[in-house]
Amino acid sequence: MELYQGPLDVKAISSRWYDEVRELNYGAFITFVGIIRAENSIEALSFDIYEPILRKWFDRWQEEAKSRGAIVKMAHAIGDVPIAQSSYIAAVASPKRKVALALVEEFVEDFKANAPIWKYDVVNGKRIYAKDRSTPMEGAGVLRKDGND
Amino acid sequence: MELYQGPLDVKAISSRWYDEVRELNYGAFITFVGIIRAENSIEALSFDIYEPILRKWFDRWQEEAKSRGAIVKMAHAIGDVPIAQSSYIAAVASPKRKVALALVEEFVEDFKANAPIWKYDVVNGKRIYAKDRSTPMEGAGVLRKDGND
Amino acid sequence: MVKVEFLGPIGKDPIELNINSLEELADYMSKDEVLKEWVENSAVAVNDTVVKDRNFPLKSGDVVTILPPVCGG
Amino acid sequence: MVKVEFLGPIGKDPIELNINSLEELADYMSKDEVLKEWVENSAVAVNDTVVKDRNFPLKSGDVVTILPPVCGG
Repeated sequence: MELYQGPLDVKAISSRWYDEVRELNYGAFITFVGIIRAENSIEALSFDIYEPILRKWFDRWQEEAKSRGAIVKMAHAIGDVPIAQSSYIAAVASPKRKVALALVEEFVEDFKANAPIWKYDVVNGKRIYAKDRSTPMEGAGVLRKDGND
Repeated sequence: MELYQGPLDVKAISSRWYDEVRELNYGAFITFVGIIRAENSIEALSFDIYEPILRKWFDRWQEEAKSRGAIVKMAHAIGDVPIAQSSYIAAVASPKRKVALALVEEFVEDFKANAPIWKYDVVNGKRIYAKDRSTPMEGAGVLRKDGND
Repeated sequence: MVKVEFLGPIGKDPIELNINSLEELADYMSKDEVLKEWVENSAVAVNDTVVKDRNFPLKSGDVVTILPPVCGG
Repeated sequence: MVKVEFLGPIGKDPIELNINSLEELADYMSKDEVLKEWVENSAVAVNDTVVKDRNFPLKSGDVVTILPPVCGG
């Protein structure tokens, strides 16, 4: 797992991962890259990350991947990422195509739902929490009076 | 769709595709890379391609992708590809993550089942048809006496 | 004393509270003008492990982290 | 005359046949020592379009392609 201040150098990171994966004799290598789209008159997106819990989340996925004979990799940006730059790369390598295809989908979807990362639109230099696109994490609501206790 | 004699320059191709996709304002970019694994004492895999039908197959997928607001890309090797080199890259770009994840799986699985490409193990310099790993294409069996007419 | 940290968009400095359970923390947050809106949708970690039991006991020195709705990628 | 091409591992040169349907082609292939094993599992294209009807009519000038089991990637 790799965290960077600002946009990711997608070409360098994915080229390096590709070489690692080839050396390990994996047959299928999938990367998912998230690119900042020009929409809603934003200049950039910006990200806060809580690293200790993100690292635990990632380590659990690495264990899960290992149990399927695969590996996962991930890089994410911290702070501002301008339009047409990238904030996120997830990768899966496996000897088997079907394992890799299933795993990358689960890995990316669980990332969106549960990785402790907060997203902001940057408009006129101001950060605005992307509340409507955010998802309560697994375990959210524990503080509610009618919470899940 | 791109066909190359021998191994693919994965870093160059995927970097070029990444730049194209960024310019088109897509938000999710997925690549699937097939790498030749060291197994069954092969030196390389080798591929024959029938380009006219492959191109039609690809064009149908490009139409399908377009109908979902996405695009697909593909590169494949012709002839010998040594161990740890790559024979195949498939890519999908879409504004939406879920569309891209679903499409890449369908695109790659249909490619394996129906693209007119034949694979050979190369052992001691000889090409041996990978019969046991090959799949009859959709429409196969039309010549059988009890065929599907 | 328990240290409570508010992550991401909550935008509030950490505080030290004399509390013994998440339930007491929930009571505290419900009375705070800024914090009350985050009670409903936040997850909670104690010493960086997410907990799912509102009666989870807290001891002095614990660090509690409030995790509002996320959107990585 | 219809031209028939054998792709990939079949390893046989193209031939010209005086036939009017895929059925006749199937009969021809069934009698050939090399070709008979590919009758069962091959798909067939006429002028680069895969056809699924054994009675598909052939006309002079058509190019028929025999497509054995595939494995790209």
